[in-house]
Amino acid sequence: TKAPAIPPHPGARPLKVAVVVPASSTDQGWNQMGVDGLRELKDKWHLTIEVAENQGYGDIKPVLRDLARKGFDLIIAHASGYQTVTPEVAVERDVRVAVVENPAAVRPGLVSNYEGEAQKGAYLAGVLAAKMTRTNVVGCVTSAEVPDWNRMTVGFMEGLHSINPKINFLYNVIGEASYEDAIGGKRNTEAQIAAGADVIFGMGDGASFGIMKACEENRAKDGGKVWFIDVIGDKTGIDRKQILLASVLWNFDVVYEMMLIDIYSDRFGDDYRQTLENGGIELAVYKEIPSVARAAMKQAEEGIKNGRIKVSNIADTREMRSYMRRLFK
Amino acid sequence: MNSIFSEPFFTVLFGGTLTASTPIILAAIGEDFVESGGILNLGLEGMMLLGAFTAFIAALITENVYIGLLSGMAAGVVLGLLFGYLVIYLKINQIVAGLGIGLFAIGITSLLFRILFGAEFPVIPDITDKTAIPLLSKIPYASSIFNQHLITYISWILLPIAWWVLYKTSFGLNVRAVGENPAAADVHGVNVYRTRYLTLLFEGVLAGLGGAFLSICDLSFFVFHMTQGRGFIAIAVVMLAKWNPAGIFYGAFLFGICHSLTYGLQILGLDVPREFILMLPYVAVIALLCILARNTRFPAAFCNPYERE
Amino acid sequence: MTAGNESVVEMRGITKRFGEVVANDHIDFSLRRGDIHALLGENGAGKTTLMNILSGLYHPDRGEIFIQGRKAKLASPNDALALGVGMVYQHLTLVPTLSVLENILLGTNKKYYLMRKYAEQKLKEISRIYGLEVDLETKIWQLSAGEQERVEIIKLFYRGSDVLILDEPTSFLSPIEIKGFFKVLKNMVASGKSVVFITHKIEEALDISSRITVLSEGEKSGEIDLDGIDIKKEEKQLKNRIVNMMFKKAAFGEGKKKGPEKDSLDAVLTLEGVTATNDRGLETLKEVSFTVHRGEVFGIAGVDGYGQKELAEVIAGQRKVISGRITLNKEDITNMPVSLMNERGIYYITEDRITEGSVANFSLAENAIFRCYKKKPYVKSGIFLNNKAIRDNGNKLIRDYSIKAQDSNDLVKTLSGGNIQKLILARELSYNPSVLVANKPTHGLDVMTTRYIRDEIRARSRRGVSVLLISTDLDELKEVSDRIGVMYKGELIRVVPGKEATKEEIGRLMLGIMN
Amino acid sequence: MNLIRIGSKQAAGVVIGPVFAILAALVAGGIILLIIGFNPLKTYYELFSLGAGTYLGITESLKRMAPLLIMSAGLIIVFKAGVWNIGGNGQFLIGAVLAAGIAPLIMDKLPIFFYFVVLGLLGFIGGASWVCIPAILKAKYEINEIIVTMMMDFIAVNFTSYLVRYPLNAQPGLFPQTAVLPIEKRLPNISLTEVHIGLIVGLVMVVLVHYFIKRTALGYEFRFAGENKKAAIYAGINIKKVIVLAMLLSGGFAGLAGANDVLGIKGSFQAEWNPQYAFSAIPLVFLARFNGFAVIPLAYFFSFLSIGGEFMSRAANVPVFFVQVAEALMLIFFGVSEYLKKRSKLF
Ligand SMILES: Nc1ncnc2c1ncn2[C@@H]1O[C@H](COP(=O)(O)OP(=O)(O)OP(=O)(O)O)[C@@H](O)[C@H]1O
Ligand SMILES: Nc1ncnc2c1ncn2[C@@H]1O[C@H](COP(=O)(O)OP(=O)(O)OP(=O)(O)O)[C@@H](O)[C@H]1O
Ligand SMILES: [Mg+2]
Ligand SMILES: [Mg+2]
Repeated sequence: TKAPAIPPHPGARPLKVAVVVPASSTDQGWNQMGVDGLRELKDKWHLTIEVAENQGYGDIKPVLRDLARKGFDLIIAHASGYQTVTPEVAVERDVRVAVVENPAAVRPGLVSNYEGEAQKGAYLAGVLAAKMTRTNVVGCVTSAEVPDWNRMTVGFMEGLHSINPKINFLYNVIGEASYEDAIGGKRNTEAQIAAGADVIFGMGDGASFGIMKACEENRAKDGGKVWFIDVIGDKTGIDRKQILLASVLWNFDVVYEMMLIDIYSDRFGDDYRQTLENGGIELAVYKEIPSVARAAMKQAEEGIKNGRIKVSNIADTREMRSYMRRLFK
Repeated sequence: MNSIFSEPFFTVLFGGTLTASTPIILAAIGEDFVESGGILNLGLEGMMLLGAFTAFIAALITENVYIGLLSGMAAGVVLGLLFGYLVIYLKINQIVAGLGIGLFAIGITSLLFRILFGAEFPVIPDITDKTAIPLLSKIPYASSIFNQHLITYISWILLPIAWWVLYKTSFGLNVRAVGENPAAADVHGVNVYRTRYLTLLFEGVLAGLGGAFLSICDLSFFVFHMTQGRGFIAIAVVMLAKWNPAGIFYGAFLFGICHSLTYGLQILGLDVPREFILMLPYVAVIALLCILARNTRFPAAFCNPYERE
Repeated sequence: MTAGNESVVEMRGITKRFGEVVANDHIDFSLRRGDIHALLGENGAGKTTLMNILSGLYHPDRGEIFIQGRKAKLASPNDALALGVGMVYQHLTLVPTLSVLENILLGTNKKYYLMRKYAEQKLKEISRIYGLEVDLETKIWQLSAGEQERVEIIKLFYRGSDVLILDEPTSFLSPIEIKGFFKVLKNMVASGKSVVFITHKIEEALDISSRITVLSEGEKSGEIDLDGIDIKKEEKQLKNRIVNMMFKKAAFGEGKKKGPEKDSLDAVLTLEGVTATNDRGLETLKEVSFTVHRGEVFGIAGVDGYGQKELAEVIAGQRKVISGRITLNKEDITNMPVSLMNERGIYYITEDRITEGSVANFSLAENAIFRCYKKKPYVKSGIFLNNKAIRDNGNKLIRDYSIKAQDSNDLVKTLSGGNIQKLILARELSYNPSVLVANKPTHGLDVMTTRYIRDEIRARSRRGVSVLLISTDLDELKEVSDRIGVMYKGELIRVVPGKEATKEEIGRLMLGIMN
Repeated sequence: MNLIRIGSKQAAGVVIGPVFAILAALVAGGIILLIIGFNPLKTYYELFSLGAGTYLGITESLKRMAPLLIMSAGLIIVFKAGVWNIGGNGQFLIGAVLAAGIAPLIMDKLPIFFYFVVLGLLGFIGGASWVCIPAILKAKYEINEIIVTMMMDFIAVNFTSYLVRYPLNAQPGLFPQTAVLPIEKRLPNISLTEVHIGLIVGLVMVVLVHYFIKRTALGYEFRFAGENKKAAIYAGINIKKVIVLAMLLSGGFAGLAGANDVLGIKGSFQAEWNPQYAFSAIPLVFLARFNGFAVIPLAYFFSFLSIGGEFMSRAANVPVFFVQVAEALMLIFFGVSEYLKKRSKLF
């Protein structure tokens, strides 16, 4: 399902592309996937790549300006927190940028937006979780309430609800911007497990390792495994207790490549989507699951693709919260 | 939802509280001595972090928890003595040195971790287990109290010992005197510098152990800046305890229980913006200070380097 | 006297500089076994510095020290203590938050755990032998300066040092206490110990010591061996000799002109049933009533810690009155804040020159504008400090009161104890108070300055200033006061006319003996 | 004129030492670089050429100075008064959120100059308000201000997070933040430069505070209370007033720094934004020994390190974490140079 080959563009020089990420590029999560997505395209497109990592949520304008000064053809500002500042620099320095989840900022030739329909992947994860739970309690632990995470929370809830509206849904936020708080992740997850959860949907960069650890260490109420459903990256390499059930993978190379193609064809400045269809979003299932579960997921996936199932796209925290209250009373 | 109000849930909340407060108790005991001796070590966080990192590396290589713990302590001691050298011998401003040491630890652990492992994410094979105390760990609701890591029990035992040392021994008397009036201690034959170095050495051991507990007992891996401010919390706990080790347990436990509440309340579905829930531990500390810690006096020589002439 | 010839301490050619100040200039000093050796000298002569060197606190720039005949390298007080040399410092070195017992155990406890029982036993013994009483569980900060002095001395006995250095130990003690204290010292030397005794009171030196060394301007200006001298007979001569040695270079600023005799007996300051608590929360001031008239010096005698400090503080606005009334010229000033008291002309000289009376890290000039920094000429347009005026004021005080300092930019922490005291006196007197509350104003001052201050107080009173003078020095009280009130355990038990009362009578009253 | 000469003379004395500190830290950092397999010379070349040798590097460093200077001004006051306000980060956030929250409401109603003044005042008030509780607790009950200000920091993070997620959230669906101010409603640049006028505000503040502390009667009161509380009471100074006033001023300055960053840099207040300038400003003020003039070059150097260090890490391909190590080494060696200065009178 990968994107088409490089369009013929004689004389075009290889592009210089930079990606700016808020945390460490080795977090096996949002930051790493954002960087890896670009690296995957490096050889194919003969790219010159620069990674600006650990930028936090402070003032990233100096970095953007430095990249512009160095003549980068495209700067990917890979954090929703960068979505309003980056276009300002694009205008100021006349440099192409890509932002996350701010379609309003799109400007032909200058600013692109990309976002994943992660809620759809999360919906499938919700279906899977509802089918796998034995206790009828499913937990969700998140390291912050930001648009991406909120969307996935909503998708996950709807997936759960579609299978079993009576399911007990637990929702915990670790702390303010606690993306890296592994211990906080562990504590929250342990509490959910103690409250009966046997499937945990965890969102949170470095904190995910703590969530995963809690699933490894604890038994569910019935004495069986606690399943962990991850997001964005693939942690099968460290899954020694075999509890990693699935992950809502985000493949950023898909949208990055669309942008590159558009740069070559002078159509940059669009709204790019990672979808189930183009492989930008997928639910990778790592374990053998019962055929009923598999069937339910397949049915849901088809339903989403053919539009029979509508997955809500809610990014705002307040809205997400009130929706949660309505869905699971 | 009723099923949530079950014994295991509260037990885990409680047990988690105790586990979470362990590194804080350890670091706070160390800081208690250091501050009683007149030094403020804002580098405590860094000591814990370096302890966590070193313990992790050692345990990863040897797959032995004790070697890991000892290495963590050793790292804490090295940083403690370095800090001591800076503030006791060179008499560098303690705030500057403390923040410097803390920043150094954050930077160097992240740097080395990146250099050593790149994008790998190493995990230590299981080398620690909880130790259930026979009989006690069978009591309902208390089961999780007595099913903890060995280090947690040790931290509890250390509290009365620390109290005894601080108030009932020559060393403790020297520490308190040095923190209050180093000139007086000096003329009465107490070696001010040695006493202060010893407190930092002691703190290094405990903070390193606390950090090691985080990386190789509570978790089994290292993440960047994984201490997440626990060193500063420990400093707050010491002041809340008014420098009395006996108070440390309550302070650390208070923090722990409020943190547990932050997730417990979320699970119980308390319907307020979670920001207000997350404020709870800090509001509780201020409230408690208002009740318990009026007219707190600092050790008089707090933050002052000692110079004889 | 049992003075042997064997010297336990020999200091040779001791030189010590602080920046440009030569505090000790090639000083030789020796102490014989069983001797009480008095060290005299004007303020800033270098006495404290010399003894701090002997106690290992300071390192000499040049010179050698021999203890028990062996050359000693004293890197710290610990080294000196180990060689049997212990010191009670001029500015007491106790830990305020610790109890008396803990302070005594500090540095003397040889075992790992604190041997409280053992220490209590031993201290009981010491109290019995030497007649020094103090409650072991009390915290130091709750004690008066005199009581703290006692703790230091007890501690020295407890430690059992062979050589005791006492830097102005008597400045806070009352005559009775001094008597007892001297008895103790004599007992000690009889048992083979040796004592260096720093004092400003020549009588005390003559009374107790067997040798006297006098310092002046950092140099040794003379030594007198009192063995075999009939002190009674030669007292006057000796005194003159010593004074000449002390002030061979120094000259004191000219005393103020005496004003006219006092005119009236208007009541200025009146206390009615004033009651207040001390820092411990105990009622140490009970129902005190008296009146001070215009131009009157009202002396307060009493054993230190019997409420004199609290009395001074309530009048000065430093401490709250629980009940009772204080009036100034018929105006009720009870519990008025300090600044308003100052506005009304009440000024207060504290006994605590180090932690209350001065700021160690401020310059002398900055210390001299404590209560007037908001007034002209020290402040311009109500906001900006006028540094020139501030410096000039500092320099003027240095000149007028012969304060030993380079100039008014010197930090107060570099001054000697007596010179800090001079600064505080100079400052408070410079405000031209109409009511002056002075708590032990001359403690730690050399004879010449003491003389000057007493004359100054008399002179001011003649010009109509009312003075409340608290002192443990009965001579001072008798000389300066018009009336003397005696405090006993917080009560003003008797008021006697200053000139007629005998020292014996006052001494008895101070012990609570009423007839 | 005379005043400035004295101030700058002291400043020079304080600043020469750091030359040693910088060299020593570079050597120590160089050794670390060698050990982990990087070329120190190349690294440092990039650091200085990019951070101090490019227009961009200099401009960005100057901009970064502004919040450090403003915050330092407050810290000089409060530390001199002997009070430990270490909650500058929280006060910064509150000042920032207040300015960012109100700015959109008034930006079209006020002339631009008054608009900036009002927002600056709001920032100041915001920061000062956040320090009220610790100040009152300290003055009234002697409750330790270190812990209370530290706790208020954590509370501020959560409280501002709540504000921008709920009442102040301008565009639900976007990353939680207040309305983004249009460029023309942000601080203008100093003419001929790309540095906004916040820098000038910072410079003025820190110099004013310097003279306030040194040369005014109130400054004398603050220093007095800070040096010896007991003596200050003896001299009739109202200690409670000093404590409260000093804390309010320092909180206010931190809040002003917040408003400055909103108006000069960010254009809005975003969730999760917490630049923690106080952790740079606190050591900086100590290193400058509370001398306002000495704060200026030190603040520039700190800003240069954070901007140039980031540029360098990408150019020399050194992990960005090295910048933290370098900053820490600088702090430590600045301290060491203080020691040497005392010892040898070398500088
Ligand atoms: N730490 C110091 N720094 C600078 N100068 C000092 C220091 N200590 C003492 N001096 C100076 O040394 C001289 C001698 O001081 P010292 O304290 O020995 O005098 P003293 O004889 O004990 O006087 P007093 O009777 O007033 O106590 C004084 O001029 C004093 O200012
Ligand atoms: N060294 C100390 N150790 C322990 N507590 C102390 C110490 N010094 C003072 N305190 C406590 O602090 C309180 C205030 O002390 P401070 O000496 O400033 O006031 P005060 O003496 O009661 O009043 P005033 O200002 O009128 O002298 C004391 O009442 C006491 O409870
Ligand atoms: Mg002296
Ligand atoms: Mg008092």
